[in-house]
Amino acid sequence: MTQTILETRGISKSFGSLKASDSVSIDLRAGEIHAVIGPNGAGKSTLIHQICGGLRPDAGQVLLQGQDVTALSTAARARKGLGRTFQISALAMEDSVLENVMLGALGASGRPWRFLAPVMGDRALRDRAEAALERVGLQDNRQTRTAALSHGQRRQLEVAVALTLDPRAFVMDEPMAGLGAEGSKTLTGFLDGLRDQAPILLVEHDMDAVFALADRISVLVYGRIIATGSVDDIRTNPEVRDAYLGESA
Amino acid sequence: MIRESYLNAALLAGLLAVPLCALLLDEPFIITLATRAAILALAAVGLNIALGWGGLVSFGHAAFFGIGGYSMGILAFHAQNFMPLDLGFMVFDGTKSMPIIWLVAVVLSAFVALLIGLLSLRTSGVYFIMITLAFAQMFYYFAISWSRYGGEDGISIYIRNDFPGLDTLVPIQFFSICFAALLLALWLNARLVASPFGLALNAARQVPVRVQTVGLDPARLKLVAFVISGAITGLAGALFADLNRFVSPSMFSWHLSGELIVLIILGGVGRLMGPVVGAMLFVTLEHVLGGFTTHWHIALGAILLGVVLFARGGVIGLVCGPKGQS
Amino acid sequence: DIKVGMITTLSGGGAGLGLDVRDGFLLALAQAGRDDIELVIEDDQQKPDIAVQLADKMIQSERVDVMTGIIWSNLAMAVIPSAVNQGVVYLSPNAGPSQLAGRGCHPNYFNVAWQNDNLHEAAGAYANTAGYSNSFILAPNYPAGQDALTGYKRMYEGDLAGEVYTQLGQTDYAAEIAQIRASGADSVFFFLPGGMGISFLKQYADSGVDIPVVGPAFSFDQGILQAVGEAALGVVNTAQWSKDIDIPVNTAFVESFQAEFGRLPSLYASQGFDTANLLISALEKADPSDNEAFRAALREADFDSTRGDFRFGPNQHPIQTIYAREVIQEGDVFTNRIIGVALEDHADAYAAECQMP
Amino acid sequence: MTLLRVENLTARYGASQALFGVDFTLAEGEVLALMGRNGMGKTTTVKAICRMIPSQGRLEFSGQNLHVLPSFRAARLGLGLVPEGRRCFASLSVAENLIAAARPGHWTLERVTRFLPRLGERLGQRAASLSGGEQQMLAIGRALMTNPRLLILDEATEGLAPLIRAEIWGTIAALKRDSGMSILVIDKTLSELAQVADSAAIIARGKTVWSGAMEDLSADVTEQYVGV
Amino acid sequence: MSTILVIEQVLNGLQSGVMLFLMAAGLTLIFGVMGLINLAHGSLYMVGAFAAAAVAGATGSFLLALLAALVAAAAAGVLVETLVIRRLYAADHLDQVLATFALILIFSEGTRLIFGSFPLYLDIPSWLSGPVTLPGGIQYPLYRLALIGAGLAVAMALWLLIERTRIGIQIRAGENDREMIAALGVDISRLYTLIFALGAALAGLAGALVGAIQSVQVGMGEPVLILAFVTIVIGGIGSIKGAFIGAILVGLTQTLGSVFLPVLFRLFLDPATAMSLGASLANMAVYILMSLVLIFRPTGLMGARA
Ligand SMILES: Nc1ncnc2c1ncn2[C@@H]1O[C@H](COP(=O)(O)OP(=O)(O)OP(=O)(O)O)[C@@H](O)[C@H]1O
Ligand SMILES: Nc1ncnc2c1ncn2[C@@H]1O[C@H](COP(=O)(O)OP(=O)(O)OP(=O)(O)O)[C@@H](O)[C@H]1O
Ligand SMILES: [Mg+2]
Ligand SMILES: [Mg+2]
Repeated sequence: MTQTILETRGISKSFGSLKASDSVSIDLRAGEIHAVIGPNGAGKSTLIHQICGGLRPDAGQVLLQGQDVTALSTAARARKGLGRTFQISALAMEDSVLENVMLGALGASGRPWRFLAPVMGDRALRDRAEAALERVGLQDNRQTRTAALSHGQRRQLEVAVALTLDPRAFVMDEPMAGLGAEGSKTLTGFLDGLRDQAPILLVEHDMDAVFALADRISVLVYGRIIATGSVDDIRTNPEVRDAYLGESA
Repeated sequence: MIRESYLNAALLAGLLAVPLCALLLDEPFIITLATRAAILALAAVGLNIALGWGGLVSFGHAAFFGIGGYSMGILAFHAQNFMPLDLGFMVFDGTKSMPIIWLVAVVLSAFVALLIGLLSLRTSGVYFIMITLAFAQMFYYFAISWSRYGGEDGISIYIRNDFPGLDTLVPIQFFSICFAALLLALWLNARLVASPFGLALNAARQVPVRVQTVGLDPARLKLVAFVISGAITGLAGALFADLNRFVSPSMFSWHLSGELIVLIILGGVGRLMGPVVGAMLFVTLEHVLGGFTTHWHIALGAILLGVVLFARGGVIGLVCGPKGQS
Repeated sequence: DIKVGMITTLSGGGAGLGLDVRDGFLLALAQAGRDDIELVIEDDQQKPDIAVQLADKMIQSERVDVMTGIIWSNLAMAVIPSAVNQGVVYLSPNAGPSQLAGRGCHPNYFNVAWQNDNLHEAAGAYANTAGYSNSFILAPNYPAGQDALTGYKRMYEGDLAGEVYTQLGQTDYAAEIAQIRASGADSVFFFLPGGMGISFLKQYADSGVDIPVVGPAFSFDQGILQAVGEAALGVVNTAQWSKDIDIPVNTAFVESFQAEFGRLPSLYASQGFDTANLLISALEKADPSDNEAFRAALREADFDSTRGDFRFGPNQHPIQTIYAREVIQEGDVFTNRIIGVALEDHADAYAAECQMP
Repeated sequence: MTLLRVENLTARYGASQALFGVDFTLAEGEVLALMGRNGMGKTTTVKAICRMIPSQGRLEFSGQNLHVLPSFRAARLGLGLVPEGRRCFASLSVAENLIAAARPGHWTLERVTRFLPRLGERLGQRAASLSGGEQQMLAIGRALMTNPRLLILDEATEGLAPLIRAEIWGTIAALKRDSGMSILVIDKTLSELAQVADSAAIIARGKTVWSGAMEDLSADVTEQYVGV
Repeated sequence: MSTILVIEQVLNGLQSGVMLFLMAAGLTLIFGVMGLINLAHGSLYMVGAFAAAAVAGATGSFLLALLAALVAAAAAGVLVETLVIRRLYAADHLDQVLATFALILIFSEGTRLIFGSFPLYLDIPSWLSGPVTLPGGIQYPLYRLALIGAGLAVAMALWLLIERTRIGIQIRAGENDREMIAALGVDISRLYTLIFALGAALAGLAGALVGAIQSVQVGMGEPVLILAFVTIVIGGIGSIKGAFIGAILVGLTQTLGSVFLPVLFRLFLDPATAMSLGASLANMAVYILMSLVLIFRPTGLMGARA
């Protein structure tokens, strides 16, 4: 049996009277891509926030490699190997591409409290950052200002930053958002290769990508998981068609 | 457009050349003005670390400036009046030695910056501006009613404090001390910006969430920047007190905090030499305009307005182009 | 030539006082026809650090012989000790902090106005004569304010119905006035210089509390009386000068000042005028380069003061008569009239502590 | 009759040029699809039309030169924008969002809420707490409240669940069918565009590279310029 | 300490709070809507007071003086907005700080150039002067009662304007997204000028109303400016309701602090120490209040956004 890397156990979160997460249990196993789909407002981003530490669940636990991380801060979870990309790019726009990945490498090294030595002179950090850039194919843009990158390139950079952390698991919220058909195709191919590095928990509305990538799919509606299964299970599940897919799939 | 590094070198050379010329022409007051500019620049360099790189618009840096000033005032007051200072756990004679005073000023202001920072960093934006102001105002009002050390009248120190091997009463020698302190702070600032800490701080200003997701704590990064910043401004306060041989609550006033911010914006926010240009320009304007008319504030206001409207990014932005382009 | 440096407040909210001192001083120089006196005037913006730097400039670059002009005690404390220690003679046209009258007195320092406590002491003395026995006293919470209350209490013999420190720069006194109303006092003494006094008096007049008020002249001076208006009418205040002191030099001063500047002279103007005349009188006897002789000449105070008799005590602070004045209206103009002597030939309380080196 | 005429439109963001010559025309009652890969200048074109960024070239709306008008005047001529990223007024309620934009005409608060019932149920809710799909509806409703002659939809289905996408496409089709509204629509998915659009213009690197009737659009062209 | 005195002091606190609100309302509007940190707001307060004093001096009419204050401050506001501020909306916050700082210098010194260095005379009109007796035998100045009334009325009207009218909604929409509201056909620049003028007029009105019981002098706006900033930060920036609550809190804290802190300390300290300690703590009270509020509610009492 494959190892479970990331797991939530019955996490719940309410905003006032609204139950955004209603006892959600979900797991991510080594080597897989596990997609979470669901209607708008179903609580997908809320779930991601709780997994990554931006929101504290009202009840339930988040486990990373078997260890309870529910009480840890975002930064602490990142140090334990949770790599994350954002629904809207969160990058230092004024800085160069290289500086953004260097930040990841610096975070991974856990040694930011050095005040006098030039960071660019740190070979170990530099190698790690360059390797991540190469992995996503941005090595030729290392000196480009991040603000000047195209949308798709920013997505790649986000992944590169996550890669520098050498994560145990990736958590991605709508990485395809805003990408054109072609961009989606490229990114799909890229994510496909990434699963060997670490499993991916993927929230996405782009069904072409989801169906192409996912090993398993969970469907979240009104804060509850209504189904989990293979692509074919989900595609044909009438409840899912009613709540989410409609006629499109 | 001029390369920023050339401009920086020219500026420092200028700040050094002015008092040297003044020395030759026997115009000691020009040296005093240059010293004032250097000290204000030092204070603003300190603020710029928080404001320019950490994005922390502190409207309360007068607190640290004042703490530096009062460190000098109190230590020298006790030494000058031969009244030992009873700290409760120890009795201290006071001192007239600059290095000791500086140490006390830096340590005290760093400590206070730590406390203020811990509380203030819970807020952001304008709220941060105002909470830092609040803390500085508390110091201000405390100093005003602290009758033991002169209250609003402040403390006069009749003779400037000593520095081993120098005669600090000679204007050019005191200038050298201040100039050296400024150079040191600029060097530290430059190294800091290029260091791992600087990289992380820079990102923490722009996208705190990103910094968190790589496993770092943006609040702690900013806190450290705030402490370093406060310590440098505190040192400037001690020097300023020595320049005037006098401290008073006005060193804690919000005008001073505002003036430091103005210096930075005038020169260029987040530019290494921004505070230096700002201070040189401001002191010069104050001196030159004041000579023409008692209504010189109008002219100063008009000039500042001109800078904002026509020189985005301050004087350095005007000369060198926007940040990150050179 | 003699070089005189004047550092005074010419911009910002407190500029009116500095302007009056400057104008009084200039008038005296002009009347004396001395064109060998070069006057360097600088604006301290009411900021101590600026004042210190200007003093440095005057001493280091301009190499002035004599300095004068400072209005505010805190600025005086910042500038004077270091200036007189550098050998410059300083003539104070306004501020007289107690430190400089007592232990910190200096042969180079002369005060031509008053020691800070003087007018408050006079107010205390007047309260006794007026038969007040239960005063409510208030002043801002800063050294000059504390000195004021101390000064009043030094002479005043009655009880205190209340004693309050207000905030420096406070503009609303409703809370204090309510306390006064509730205190059962028979008189109110206040020291609230500048805008603070204007606000207090207007609000006091409107409150319907009609307990008599005394105070030092600062809140009733010509410069601000027009702004206080009717609210000040009848209030008794103490000063060493008044425009109706009936001696020729004063009458001439008031007339010529009004002719020259188009406004009535204030207390500060008279002090600036007297300071200049003291300086001129000493210059006629000695040259500042001969420090000893020059100081001796100053100590003689051999000039016609607008306030009548004037001489220096051992700490080189005035021994003078302080009057009780009453605010009156002359046509459209609010001004003061002397109603009696509060303290005759009064010297300050710190002279004994002064040991001239 | 031509409603919108865009000829040789150029625009820049600071130092970098984004549009190098965009041309197309849109007739009254027509639905035009603006297509192109990421970053090719579709949104920039829309912003230029709405006078949100400075531009040069010919820009006419029902015979009026838009270039001489500030943004709000251009809008009053009858441009209703559903912007990229929705941009609802986050701190306002749904009703306030709609009222803020209202101009007299066919579309009133009642009509809009009847047309988009999901909004009608949430009139008092703050826009910030709406789900993505609801925000998108709100942005459309808000544009309708201005009673536009031309509705501009920039990526109106981005980030939406398939079911809601279908709803929005249905809405667009209904607008075209029922009120004969002119619509300029930008979207990623060719198949859905093809169902509603009468004509198309394709932008690549800030230039129009193809324009014509929707049915004339060949697979080669889309392959080359849109990537499908 | 009698109940009457306490009630009277509460009234005093209320009155200064209400006046503070007039300042704070404009500031919070301008900040909330335009994102502009307007340091020159205190100068508009001063302009109002000087205009009122000048007109009262010339005509003897207090109502004309108030009108003049409103008009002069609003005009100054329009001038400043169109000549300077308008060019700075796109700029950094810090540039706005520098620009409005420069405006303070120009306004203060300009006023001194025109009106001289001495304070001006502005008094309470006779029909509002003197005390009235309230139920319970409290003697309280009529003018201050009028101030409380006027302030509350303005607060109410302003709240209605912002929360209930279409213009108010558009103003708040502009606060969220200026470019977007313009693209929907709203003339946002005119709206901004209007808001700026409104904020300025309120400041001017406050200056004139308060000027009648205080000193009308150059620089009178600066202490009020700082207090007004404290107020809007306590209340939460951009919120009229917050500004009102903040203003009342600050007014009460200041007044009651200065009266009761010394009394409180006298319970366990000697009178002299109690008095000076109480007075110094009273000075700091509003700042302590503000930092406590911010430490526990980092975006103020009513604030939603940072
Ligand atoms: N801070 C909050 N306060 C109140 N309600 C909230 C908050 N955050 C989210 N919600 C509500 O919780 C629900 C779930 O939101 P969430 O963002 O998780 O949805 P989602 O599944 O990610 O939707 P989408 O696909 O549109 O991104 C929504 O109805 C949203 O309005
Ligand atoms: N604010 C901006 N500053 C500088 N460059 C910009 C800005 N906005 C867009 N650009 C650039 O202008 C070009 C056109 O962008 P635009 O947003 O119009 O593309 P688009 O066709 O709408 O793309 P997408 O499909 O991703 O929405 C891109 O290269 C983009 O990087
Ligand atoms: Mg989401
Ligand atoms: Mg786009």
